[in-house]
Amino acid sequence: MVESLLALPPVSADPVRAGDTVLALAPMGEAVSLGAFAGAGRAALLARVRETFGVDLPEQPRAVASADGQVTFVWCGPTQWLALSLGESGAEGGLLARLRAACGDLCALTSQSDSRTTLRLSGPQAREVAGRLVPVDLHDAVFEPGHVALTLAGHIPVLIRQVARNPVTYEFLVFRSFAESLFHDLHVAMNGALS
Amino acid sequence: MTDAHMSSALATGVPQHRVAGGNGIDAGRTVRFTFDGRQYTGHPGDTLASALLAHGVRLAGRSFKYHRPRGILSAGPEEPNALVELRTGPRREPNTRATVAELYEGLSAASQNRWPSLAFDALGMNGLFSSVLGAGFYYKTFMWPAAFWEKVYEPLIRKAAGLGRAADEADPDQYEKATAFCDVLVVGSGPAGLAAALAAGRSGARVILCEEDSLTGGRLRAESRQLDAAPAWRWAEQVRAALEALPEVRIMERTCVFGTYDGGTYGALERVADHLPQPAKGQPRQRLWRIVARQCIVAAGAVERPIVFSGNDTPGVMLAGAVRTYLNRFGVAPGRRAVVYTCNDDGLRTALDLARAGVSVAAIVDSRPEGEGQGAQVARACGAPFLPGAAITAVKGRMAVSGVSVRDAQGREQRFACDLLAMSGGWSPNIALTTHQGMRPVYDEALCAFLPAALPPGMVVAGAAAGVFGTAEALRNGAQAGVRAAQACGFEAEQPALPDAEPESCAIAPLFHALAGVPSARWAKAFVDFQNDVTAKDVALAAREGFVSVEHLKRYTTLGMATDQGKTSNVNAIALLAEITQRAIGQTGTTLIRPPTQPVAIGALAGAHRGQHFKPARLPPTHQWAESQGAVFTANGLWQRAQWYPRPGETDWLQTVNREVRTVRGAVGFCDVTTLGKIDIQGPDAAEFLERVYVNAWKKLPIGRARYGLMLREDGFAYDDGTTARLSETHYVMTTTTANAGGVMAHLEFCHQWLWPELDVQFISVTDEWAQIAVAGPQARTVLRHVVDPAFDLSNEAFPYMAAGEVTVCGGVAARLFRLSFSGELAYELAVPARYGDALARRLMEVGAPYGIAPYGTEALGVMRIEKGHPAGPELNGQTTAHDLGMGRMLSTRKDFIGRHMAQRVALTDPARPTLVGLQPLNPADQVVAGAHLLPDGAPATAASDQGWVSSAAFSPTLGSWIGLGLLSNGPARHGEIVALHNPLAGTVVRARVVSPVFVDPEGARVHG
Amino acid sequence: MQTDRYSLFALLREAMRGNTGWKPAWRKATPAPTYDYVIVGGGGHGLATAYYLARRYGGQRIAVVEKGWIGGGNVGRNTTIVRSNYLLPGNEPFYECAMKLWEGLEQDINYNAMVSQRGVLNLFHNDAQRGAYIRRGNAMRLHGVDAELLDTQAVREKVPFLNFDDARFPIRGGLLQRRGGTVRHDAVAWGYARAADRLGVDIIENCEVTGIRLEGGRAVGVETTRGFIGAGKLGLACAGNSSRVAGMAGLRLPIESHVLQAFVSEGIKPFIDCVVTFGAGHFYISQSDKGGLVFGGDIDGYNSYAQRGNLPVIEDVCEGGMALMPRIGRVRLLRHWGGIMDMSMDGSPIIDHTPVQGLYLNAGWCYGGFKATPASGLCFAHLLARDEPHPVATAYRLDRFARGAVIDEKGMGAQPNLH
Amino acid sequence: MRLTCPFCGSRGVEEFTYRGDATVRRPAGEASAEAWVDYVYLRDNPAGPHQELWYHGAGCRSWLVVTRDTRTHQITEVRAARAVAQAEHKEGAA
Repeated sequence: MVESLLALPPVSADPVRAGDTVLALAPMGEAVSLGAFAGAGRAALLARVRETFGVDLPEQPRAVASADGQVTFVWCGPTQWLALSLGESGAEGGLLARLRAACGDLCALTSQSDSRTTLRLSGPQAREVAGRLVPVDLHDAVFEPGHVALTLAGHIPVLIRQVARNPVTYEFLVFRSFAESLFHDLHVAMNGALS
Repeated sequence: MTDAHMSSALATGVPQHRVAGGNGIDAGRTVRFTFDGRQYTGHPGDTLASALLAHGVRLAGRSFKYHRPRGILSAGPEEPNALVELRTGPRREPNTRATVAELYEGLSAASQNRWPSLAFDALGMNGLFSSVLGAGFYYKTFMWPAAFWEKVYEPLIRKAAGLGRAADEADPDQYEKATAFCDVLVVGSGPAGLAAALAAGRSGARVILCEEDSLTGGRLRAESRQLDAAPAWRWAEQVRAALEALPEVRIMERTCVFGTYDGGTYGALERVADHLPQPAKGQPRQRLWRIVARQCIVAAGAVERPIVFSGNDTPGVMLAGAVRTYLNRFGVAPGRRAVVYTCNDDGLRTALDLARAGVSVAAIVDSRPEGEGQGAQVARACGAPFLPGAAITAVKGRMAVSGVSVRDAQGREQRFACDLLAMSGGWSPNIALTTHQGMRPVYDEALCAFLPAALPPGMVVAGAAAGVFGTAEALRNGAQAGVRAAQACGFEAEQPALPDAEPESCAIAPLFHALAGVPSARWAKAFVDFQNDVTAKDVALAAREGFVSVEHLKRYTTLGMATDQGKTSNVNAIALLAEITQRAIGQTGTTLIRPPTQPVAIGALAGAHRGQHFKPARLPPTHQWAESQGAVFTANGLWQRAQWYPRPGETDWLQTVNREVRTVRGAVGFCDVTTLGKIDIQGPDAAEFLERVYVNAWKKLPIGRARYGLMLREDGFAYDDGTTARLSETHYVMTTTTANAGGVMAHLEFCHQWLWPELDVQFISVTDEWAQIAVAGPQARTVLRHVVDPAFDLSNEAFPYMAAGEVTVCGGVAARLFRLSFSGELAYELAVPARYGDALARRLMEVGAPYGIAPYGTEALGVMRIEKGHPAGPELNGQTTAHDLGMGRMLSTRKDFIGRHMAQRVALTDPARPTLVGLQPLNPADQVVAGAHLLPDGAPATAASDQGWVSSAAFSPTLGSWIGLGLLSNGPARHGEIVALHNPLAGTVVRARVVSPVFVDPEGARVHG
Repeated sequence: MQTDRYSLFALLREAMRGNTGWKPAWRKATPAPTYDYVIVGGGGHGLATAYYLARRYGGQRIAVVEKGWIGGGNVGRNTTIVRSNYLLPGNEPFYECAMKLWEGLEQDINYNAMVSQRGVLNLFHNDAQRGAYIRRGNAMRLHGVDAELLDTQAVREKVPFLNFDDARFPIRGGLLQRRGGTVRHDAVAWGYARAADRLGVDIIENCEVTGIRLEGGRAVGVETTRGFIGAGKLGLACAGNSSRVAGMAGLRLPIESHVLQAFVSEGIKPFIDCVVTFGAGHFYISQSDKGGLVFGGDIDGYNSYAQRGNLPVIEDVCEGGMALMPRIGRVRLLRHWGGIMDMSMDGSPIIDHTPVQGLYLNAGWCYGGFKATPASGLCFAHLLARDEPHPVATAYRLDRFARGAVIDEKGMGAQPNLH
Repeated sequence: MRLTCPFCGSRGVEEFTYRGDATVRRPAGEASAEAWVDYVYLRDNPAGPHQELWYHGAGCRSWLVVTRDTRTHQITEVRAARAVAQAEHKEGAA
């Protein structure tokens, strides 16, 4: 008997719009954290990831895509990264499995697929709106596509990254339990910035 | 009184005092407003003050203490007198300065701090007793009889206290916060600020120009000055346009930079919608900016000083610069016949502007001796009598000026009729932003001004704020500051071309008061601090009583503590004190000016996080489902958790909770326990790490098993507890209490990164990853069997108490199963990826229905943990030890761990410490209350008999009795004893037996079932 | 003839002669070469100590040395609240002793410090907080101190202007101490100074201590910017700077200096007639007799000797204010400032002799120093005069950390920024 | 106040939590009771440069050793605590 459970999205609201700026929940994908073990050596982990995914794990707050474009590696701290893909969480041959095979001996791998929710804010006012809540410099010469910041949006811890310049698009990775509150706060900020 | 009445009466209708010009108003359009219920009109660009003056309204407010009639003193935010209640209802805004309130259609303002009316104020008679009510009088009396202070005197004082009234309802408007970053922040858009912004902006630097006014230009709009042979304000507009065209320059009008904070952070308030009848939908009323700037140029200008003389607070006495502002910017003549009183050449310009506007200048009174300054010249140009070396000794008129007495250089008294007295004691640079970090200004004798000395890192001062007073000089000075600031940020900058400015004289001779030779009785009407009614006499009295430190003077007399923060009074006060105590002004010192530079609405500092959104709400994965079940929620830190699930027919919460407990104990129930902190711990040294953070042993924990762990703080007291399961040789998952989840994570990181960097281990929170649901009760296994996929053996042998492992559920969903029990029943915690939590709850309801399953909330959870004697938050309160909690034996003696050494201190190992016990009332119906104290039975209700307290209490439906957990001195030795539970707050005493804290199934048979 | 004693009669008489006869509140004393007692710190505690030493313990030749102007430290920078609503037996009798002294202070020192027992109400928002407050209230009652538990309805009747209907953390009730209230803070310093001065105490301002002279392991006096001043016994009452001054005698203390900000709004017509503390945010508020809302919150949380704080705490405090009282949104913050707190390792004070003979310590007041002022002075005077702790201050020993007999009201452990 | 996290860059103080003196060292297992009291309770509490521990909890979760003047709040150095501890460890081992 094959049963299954229905996945409930972390935010109940539909996308909201103010002017041409849109706030929406991004589709749920797979997320895995990588925590580098000291003993095995960081260089070994980088090499292994490079071998498998064709990309260097970023050493700075950046997000980089794998050579095939299927996986994004996001810097999460001096020894930690988050690998993101659009695949189905926990699936065979999925991200976690690939990572286990590639570097499971060199780092702690932990599923974060359900831990993190992604809210996407996009449009001409996105920078202005994000700046209402996020206390880091989002000027386009300072914070570019691929840049990442672990910070606070109001009171809520987030990982913000810019994913596109035209129109300006940010993704907020937020702990699932905070997602409704962050959605609300961003919505209020959108209305305020556009009035 | 009659003067004011008449002028008001005449005023309604045509604004009689409008004159030509007015570069800041749109004279072609009219807006209507009311003041004290009377209708008036003004123009867009007017302030409430300028519009009232245009109608000849003189009387604008009452002072704080003596309720003296007060007019409009200034044309800016330094205004101490003309404070009004703006708007009505929930938007009522007390103490709004009429001089900065922008006019909008339908504006409604009312005078404040008067009764029954502004023109006739009963408390005006306070002034008659000014010699009794002098500085600090209240410290000397109201002491007898002692009870009268609170019953009689203070209520009377409080009735008279305060200025305007706060709204009676919640503020309906929204507020917002934002952070901005720039290379160069320019504060102020007068000549220096504009030049600075232009120089810095053209270099390509990111520049923010903040102007608190609605228009850029500063004094350029207030003066009749020319730049490049055109009105100076036109140059300001050109520069504004040029700045606007620069992509990296942001002009923020109506934005006041109010504070300098550490690390180049500046607080600024943007008044987004205060000039509108009300904010548009979604629009915030105000916005708080935190501006992070590498360089800051303070070009905030200067504030003109009044002169201290008898009657200087009479309506119609106005700062000379303000008179020019009203003439030039607003096209309003604040009088018809004016006397100008000055000690400096800048003040003299007022006479020229007045004459140009057709106001007759009755006299020019210059404190400087003949030949000093340009007075004679100016007087000739205005056709006015010139009195050098003279002083104003008295002002005629009570509700409005009708004339002045002048003592000329020869000592002769002359009288001049007038309805306006323009005074200038010179200008005080606006240096507040330079002092917020504790830097003290120094006094410059030549400029008669306090100037900034040391500056916060990255800050420079330019223009009048730096004591550079002429327009041409300020332009140059500002441009240089802009160049230097841009260069400091690594930009190539050059000085922009500056406009030609006519030469102007700013010569000044010190003049702070005109009291020499005036009988000291009249000093009582010579005001230093207008709003707080501090007179020259009060300063003298304070000095006589020894309050000669400037800080003492301020605190004793309340000088400088009014809503204007002493902008117009501080320097005069210091000068007076210096003279009285025979010290130089520089030696006398200055008080530190505290932020904010302008008062800031509390709502703006709070921002959007209000009401239900005061703090974010964390929602567990089953939240929506629980809502659909009609659950009642409670806040547990930031989490919203289901407290209980009422069913139709249940009339109170206790009935519901009893039913939920009985369901678990008799059948099966489930509860979302996702909120417990979950930390994934992996690495070769994970086991060693756990050994060091927990008091008990971990290395021998088999894979697939969980263990209860207790952590101490380094000071030896209990910190947190939870179960930790071993998933593989190097992989553990730790649970923490809900309350300490974040703290434990930080603690682990601290231990790892700082104490034991040699340990190879990684942590990540998985609290949100897993929807963790406790399934508890005799039927728990049976129900789980319907959920957990058949390949997994759930039998007691295969999956015993404290087993842990990875399973799949509902046909392949990855899950973790832990056989843990908080309730004491056969119980499991099943964790599925959070997205499936909602569906899992629904599934459990479905498959559990035949077994009588029901969800239970935190309340039933709490009841059952009390029945089982498990310590939780009330027991783990940071003041208890492992021993206190009955876990002393867990402390390993074979290893080092956090807190081990300090836990051995004598006071922590004293057996007399209150220790965990159970409490069962002799009468089961007697309610046990958490917080009651434990006293020996029959002992007097005094602290000396106090031996502990009830930490947790609940009604146990299992026992049919109220029960409690408590911490009782020598507790474990006293099982069987009867103690008294004293709750004097409620007036109750309950007798209870001391028992084991484990009330239900003490042998623990059920969990193993 | 100069007027010395304060009364309504004196006020009227002086009014008739132009207020020319008032005596200075305290003499501008110059230091004598030596005193029996030298108190370092002309704040509330130091001045109160000198007063009680002279008045109750027969102390002779007493000096208070102050580096700036008296009352310029925390006695002049607090939010004026007095209360004795403490939980732990080490604290409660002491703060109640202070409360009783407040109640008779003005007649005692002939100075109206506006002691106003308008009530202190601590709100709670959940069952756990209720339990903790009941425990505290009952501890107070067992000590003979007044305390009342209010339910939501009773809170609503007492302070109807709070947010009861749209709250993230609804108000479930409160613990009220009616005898708590506010005192005009500056007046406490001036009143004690004046009263001590009249008993012959030398109050020496602008006299900064630069060293402690030790002879044979005994403290014999202080080096100051105005020369050496010998002392039979030397008492430190310089909270905020205790570590620095104690360091001059080679002592390390269980204390960190932290900044606490305080706030006052523009004056508005009084509508808050008690002290209210918010249990779900960092915020407490009262309204002064001038009409200003006086409020505060948490410490900034890092070591500091700068008397100023930063924006995040200001914002946090105002958020608390708006959550609790959304009608104050349009009331304006007028001033904010910081004071330097002696944050001790368990959140409770120290009144004890030190390992250095002749050197006594009154320190570690955290942010509870103002309310303690009279008892602190009395107990320190007792210790200085008798060389044994006052009965209500026996728990405030320095060795309690070594013994583990900490007095940790908040249960935060040895983490000063969390107390 | 702003701290420059060696990993995340310049950030507002609201992202960090404070722990206190970074000059004290946890005594070795067999240290005296006095050494423990010193470590847990006694502080230099200097007015001037102070080495202290901060936690970038709302950022990269790094513990930091910050040198900050307690009179001016000026920050002169920020280092990763782990690197500092590791260096000391090596020194101790050498």
